[in-house]
Amino acid sequence: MGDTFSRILAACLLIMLTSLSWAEELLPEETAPPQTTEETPAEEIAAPLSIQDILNQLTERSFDMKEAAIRQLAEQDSPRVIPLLNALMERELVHNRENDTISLGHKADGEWQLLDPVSEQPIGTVNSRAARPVVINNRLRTVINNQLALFALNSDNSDARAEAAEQLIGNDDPDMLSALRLRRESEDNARVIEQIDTALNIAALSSDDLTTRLNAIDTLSRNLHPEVKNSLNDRLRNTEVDAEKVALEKALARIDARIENFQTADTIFFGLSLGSVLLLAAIGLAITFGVMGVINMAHGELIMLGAYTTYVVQQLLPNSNEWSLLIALPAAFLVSAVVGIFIERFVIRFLYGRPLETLLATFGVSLILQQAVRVIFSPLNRTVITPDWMSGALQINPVFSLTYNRLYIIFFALAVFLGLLTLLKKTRLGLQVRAVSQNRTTARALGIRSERVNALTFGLGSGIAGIAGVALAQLTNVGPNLGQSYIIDSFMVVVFGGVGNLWGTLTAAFGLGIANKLLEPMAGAVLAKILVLIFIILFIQRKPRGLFPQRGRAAEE
Amino acid sequence: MSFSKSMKKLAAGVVASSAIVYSGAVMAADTIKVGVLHSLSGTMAISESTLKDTVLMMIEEQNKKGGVMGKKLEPVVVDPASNWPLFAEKTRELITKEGVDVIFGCWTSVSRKSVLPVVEELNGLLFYPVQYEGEESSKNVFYTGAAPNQQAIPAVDYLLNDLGVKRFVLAGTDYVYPRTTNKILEAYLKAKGIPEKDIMINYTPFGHSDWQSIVSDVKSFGSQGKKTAVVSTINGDANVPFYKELGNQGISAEDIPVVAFSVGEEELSGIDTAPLVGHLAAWNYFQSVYNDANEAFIDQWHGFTGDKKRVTNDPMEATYIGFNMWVKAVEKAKSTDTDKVADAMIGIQTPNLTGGMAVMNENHHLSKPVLIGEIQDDGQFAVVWETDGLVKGDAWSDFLPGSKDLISDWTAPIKCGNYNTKTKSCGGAAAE
Amino acid sequence: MRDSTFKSALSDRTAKTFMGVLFGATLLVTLLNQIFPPDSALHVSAYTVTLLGKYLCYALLALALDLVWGYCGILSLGHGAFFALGGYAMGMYLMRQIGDRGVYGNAELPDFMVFLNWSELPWYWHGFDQFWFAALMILLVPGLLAFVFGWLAFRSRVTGVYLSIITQALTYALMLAFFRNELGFGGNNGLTDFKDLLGFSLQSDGTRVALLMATAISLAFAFVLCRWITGSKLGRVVLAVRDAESRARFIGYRTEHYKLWVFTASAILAGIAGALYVPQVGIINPGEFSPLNSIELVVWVAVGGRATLYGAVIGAILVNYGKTVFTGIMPEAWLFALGGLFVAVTVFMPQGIVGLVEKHWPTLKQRFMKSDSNDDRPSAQGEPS
Amino acid sequence: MSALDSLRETFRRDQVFDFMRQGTRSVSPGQLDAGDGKNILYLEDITVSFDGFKALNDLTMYIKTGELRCIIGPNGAGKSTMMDVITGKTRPDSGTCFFGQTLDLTRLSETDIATAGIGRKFQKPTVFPEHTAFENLELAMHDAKGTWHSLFTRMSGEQKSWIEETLAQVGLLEDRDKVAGLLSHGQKQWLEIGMVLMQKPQLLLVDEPIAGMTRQEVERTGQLLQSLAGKHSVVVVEHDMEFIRSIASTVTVLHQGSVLAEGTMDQVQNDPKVIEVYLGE
Repeated sequence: MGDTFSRILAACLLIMLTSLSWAEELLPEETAPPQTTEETPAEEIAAPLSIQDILNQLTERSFDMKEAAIRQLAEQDSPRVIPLLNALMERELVHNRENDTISLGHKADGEWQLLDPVSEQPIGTVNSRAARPVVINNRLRTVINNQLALFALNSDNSDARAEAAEQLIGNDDPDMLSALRLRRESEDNARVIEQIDTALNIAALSSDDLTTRLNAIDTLSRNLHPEVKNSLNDRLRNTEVDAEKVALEKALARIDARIENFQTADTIFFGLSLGSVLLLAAIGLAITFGVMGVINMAHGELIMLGAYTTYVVQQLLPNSNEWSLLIALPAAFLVSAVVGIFIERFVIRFLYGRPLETLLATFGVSLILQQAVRVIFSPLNRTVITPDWMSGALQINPVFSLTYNRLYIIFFALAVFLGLLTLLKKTRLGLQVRAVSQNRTTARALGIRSERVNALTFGLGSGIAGIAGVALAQLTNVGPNLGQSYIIDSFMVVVFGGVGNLWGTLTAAFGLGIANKLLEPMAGAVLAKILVLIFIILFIQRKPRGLFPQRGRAAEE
Repeated sequence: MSFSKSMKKLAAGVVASSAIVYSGAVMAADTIKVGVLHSLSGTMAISESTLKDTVLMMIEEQNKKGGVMGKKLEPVVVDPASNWPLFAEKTRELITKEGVDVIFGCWTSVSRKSVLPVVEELNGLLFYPVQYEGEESSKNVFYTGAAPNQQAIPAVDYLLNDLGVKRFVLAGTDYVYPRTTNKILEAYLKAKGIPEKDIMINYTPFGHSDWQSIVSDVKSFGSQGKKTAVVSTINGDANVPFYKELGNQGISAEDIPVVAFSVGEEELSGIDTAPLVGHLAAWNYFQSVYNDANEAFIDQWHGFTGDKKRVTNDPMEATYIGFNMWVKAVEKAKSTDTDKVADAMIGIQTPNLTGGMAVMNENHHLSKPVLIGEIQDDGQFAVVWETDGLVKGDAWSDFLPGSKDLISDWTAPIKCGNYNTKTKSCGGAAAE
Repeated sequence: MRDSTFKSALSDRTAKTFMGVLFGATLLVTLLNQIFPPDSALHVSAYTVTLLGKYLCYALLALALDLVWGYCGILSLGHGAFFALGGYAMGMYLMRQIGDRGVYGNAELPDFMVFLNWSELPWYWHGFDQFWFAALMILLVPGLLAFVFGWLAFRSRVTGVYLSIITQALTYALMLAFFRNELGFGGNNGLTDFKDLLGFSLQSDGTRVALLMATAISLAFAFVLCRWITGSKLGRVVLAVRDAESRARFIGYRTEHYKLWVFTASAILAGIAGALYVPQVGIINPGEFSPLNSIELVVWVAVGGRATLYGAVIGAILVNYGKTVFTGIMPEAWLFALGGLFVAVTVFMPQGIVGLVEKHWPTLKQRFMKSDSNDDRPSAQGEPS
Repeated sequence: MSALDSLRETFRRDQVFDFMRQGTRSVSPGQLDAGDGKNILYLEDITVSFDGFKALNDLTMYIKTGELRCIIGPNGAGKSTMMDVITGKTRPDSGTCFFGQTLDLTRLSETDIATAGIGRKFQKPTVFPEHTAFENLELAMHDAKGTWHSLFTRMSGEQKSWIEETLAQVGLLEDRDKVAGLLSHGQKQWLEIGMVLMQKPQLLLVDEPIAGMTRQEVERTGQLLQSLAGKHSVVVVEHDMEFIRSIASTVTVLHQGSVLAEGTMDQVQNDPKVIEVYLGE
């Protein structure tokens, strides 16, 4: 199953474009005023009905009635059909309760702007409660999509055709199949042909002629589309012919084998993705905790602040969700960094050399930040919109796809990591940070203003936490508890990797991530996590200073 | 007072003594105190703080109408901070120290379980507004949320009959409500002839955030030829990442519909619902239900919170019903005394927000309609199916071996929360 | 007399004052609760009694932590785990005591097992119908866990932050484990709806008061025990380990043994605290394992004042009292107060309240000094002994 | 040593099984076997390297029972590292290090080595800052060191007087109840020496004993160390040539992790290599 929904959207858009042009030409002929029928459609079925009449049947509650109406509408030979079906999908066909008719409608400042479904001429407004969008359910959606796909088969755009064809795969409605065959002859685009063939072969499975069936099976055995597997399985259940049985089993075995490989690939990807999340969550801590030796229990809350910043930015720029994240990143960095510096100046400053006490103080801070968020944003979760370029998945084949948001986040995490690395290695600040973390007195003696460096370092660590928040907002709740759910894992990662060693953090994050995902299938989510924790505990026994031990204030104690 | 002294000497019997504590506490009061026991901090604040506001709104409304029996209602809000032992402690505080006459509160099962012994001991009155696993009926508790047979069973029926689903994934958070519900559903599905191998059960920890593997498992489980659906009892926080993952892995409602029992308007308000259109939820109430009572309620809510975007949800309706029923019962009993009110409660009818009447049954559970809604892109649900009449809440599930013979009936002559119809005896401690 | 024995610890002045205050308070509460009728102004409600009981349990827990953290320098972020384990052991006993009074009237199985259709009692539940067995487990389970864990950790010289983090990992793992219903401890709901303890109904004021008393006594006992330990040569070695571990090693002490000994002892105390806690609050569930609880516990000790024993007790009681009050009067904002307190204490009074008092109240200080010269290290300023 | 290691130990090809080596193990483990005339310490081709840099480069050296040996050498010559090897703080990459005939120090833990009879005074004085001088000595006192014992033990009269003697010996009698943290640097040095003495060690390792001491203090330290030689073997690491001249019998010069010269003070001072090294600095 691919991303049906987005596919449909794309298809619909194209169709609208193509169809609107006709609509304009034909408008003059179609200026019949909207008339309403009191008779129940049931009796009317026989007589030819105007589009408006057919639409009015959609006022019925029963979905069977609605389906009948939709099919009727689809049969109409009118350029309005496609736009109206789309409107139905988009919930832009509204049921006007005042005169019990259906019309196009857009909600604007608490009122419905009603348009005539045929002429698209405005026919006045009613208040928001007097009209309701026509309710459709999954069954109707499938019907509509198939109808639309049917139309789309003859679109000029090859992608649209391909998607349409795929939508129709596994559909055994005869006239759909005939439509496919028809298209097949004139089709030249390879991708479309492939989809159509799949669809036709699946249909061929239920033909009466054994050889056609065997051929179909043979060709299908190279196809990973889930529908294929389903129909092969179905066939296997029904067939009596031994030769066919054998062929089917062979084909299925072959398909399963391939699916197997892709699933392992999946698991690895999941592991990497989880790893990248851990990395993002932990990397800020690797600075504040690893380099400065501050056990920052408020780290999670700094991530949370980043997430909320994303939310606020999206609220401020309501109609630019595509690129608002790019603004959110620096914003989140600043917000968290400033808060971080604030914490450093007013709390942690007094506690250097007493790492275990920074833990207590920052724990207090985390409580305050959490409650502050509850008071300001309410304890409810906040919606963070995922931009289109981040939603959906990169379809490598029907059984193996990489979800975009995770893909981006993996790269993002690595980018942040490398950025930080270069910052510490190359820049003057980085040098000073390392100097101070090694030996503050000497550093001071060398004229480094360790006060300032500390503040900046902590700010940096916190800022990165903020950035992580932006990324995590794409994956999980944006709520007051966001931080808590990551703080412990972050500490595990940093400690496991070896305090004060960024590479350690990287390895640890991905190592734990993948380990977790490998365990999950056999042990289940919870047990996997427990096992990983136990592993960490035992590992620390073996190597009391983590994967890559490193000297530094935290390591000293 | 000599009476109470002698009583004290006589009865170490707790009920008695605390009844005195109780009456003694309220004697002075010229207002009626209403306890509000919902977490305002900690993990559950997300869901519970809304209900706190709801109760406060109802009280304000009632006071505008002149209170109850001429007395003003006085809310007493405490914060059990999502900490279960604290729930018990705060209940004790509310009843003995504050001397409240009724408590509206709790969300999670564990919080209710922790409060239960205390209200029974001190003979308090608790209204519990959340759908739950059933298998309980206390003299002192009224359950205004859905029992499994008012949510899970109808939903599964809808999947079986209307969508022709043949394979089921029962995915839930690992705690008692999903466990029990899934046990019930499993038994029910088997009874309906669904074979073991077509039922996949999966549990995840609270706040589970990484759903990749599980969703992809569901995906492959669903691509086996038969129509598949997910029945989700996943708890609040974990839903956002779950649905996000669904959307991203391209599981659309047409392919594998997900019907959820813990996802309402409020949970959706934290999600970008565009990719989720068509997924289902089963409740006794949806904000989108069209009738005057509901519209009025919604307006009132927007007015109270001063936020036009705030949504309403099922537990709010349950609170609404519970509160109105309590008011009616008190006026009927002409007293706030627990026992009198508890007796008066049974049989009380108040309008619910879906255009019908809610009835309190002898087993302290409500009769409610069951609605199934599909998620829309505006974060609301569109009702696609509903039961013809009201469904009576069943305290003890008929699909669990332990409880098939148990019923609850708080009217004479049985007066028992777990009456065994086989042995004709009131088993367990709920007897007295 | 420098080496304190149990007797000397019992008779030393601080211990006397401590127990005086402790028993004074509890006795007062008891009398007020028992003698006066509930409607009289002087009556102390069951609510207050259980509340006090809870505080004392926490105090005991804090005491246990102070022993390892204050004196041995091991900051355990997992002490909640031992507390909870003790609690579960007691909870299992109470569960079995319900017998056939559960809602399903099943004499063998606890309710949660019935409705999750467990066929029979898991092996690890056997024996918990006997109080002596449960009591044994209350000491044994936390003790053993601490022993094994500590043995691994201290042997391989895991110290400081690393130790803290893995103790946290320990309690976190346990929390996740106990959340799983398969484990057979009631999952998230934990164990609840207890009926009676040793045949006394948990809902009668008598039992409540008795439990409060029991808690007070064990707290006093633990206090004296801790003073004995810290006053003995062992206590001095432990301090030595805290201050200069390698030095201690080079004069021939197996420091890991000393750490292990103290860690285990403290874990057992924590277990006892948990066991007393459960019957009074009436529920035990995996939430008690939550790492945040353990951190908060550390904060109590810090607030009260480290390495003074009574500091820990004072801290635990004050903070929790504060919580009770503020969650009531300012439900929306109490977390600000709590958080603020933690910050203020760690930043402005590293010695905690006790330290502050001792600093600003020389007369009081004098009193403490006289009796504590043996073991009140943090405040020791070369005082005569 | 984990079970696995000990198993490997048992099956080492170059070794006979323990039970067959009874004869050689006439002294039970932990017992020192260093009769008169024998050496008390054998260091043979010890090599220690910290990521590449050789701190000790097959160092070979013997300490006779009861002798007072001074070790000098420029910074980084490996003096402290040698001490670390002897006391088990650092494990050598190669080479053997025996205490007496039987005790393989490379196998024992710091604690075992300490109990076996090697006392060490660190370069930077480390005492227990929050204990009184008296208690510091008490803790160091040669006595059973088990946990339970220390819980129930009560100090006997002679133990008390022994501690007082030692306090007098290191001149801290009047400061006996002062918290060690408040003592002066020199006093700390002495206290630490006192602690080492309380261990009743066979071999004392004294690292830079006179750093931060006044002239008089230095002299007293010198006398103290000399008085110790004889019943104990003493190894002193020091920079201060004067001091060494004043006390030393034999002097060993370390350079770049191995022995450069050995002999009396005069011998080594006239040794061209030594001169070269020191002038080279």
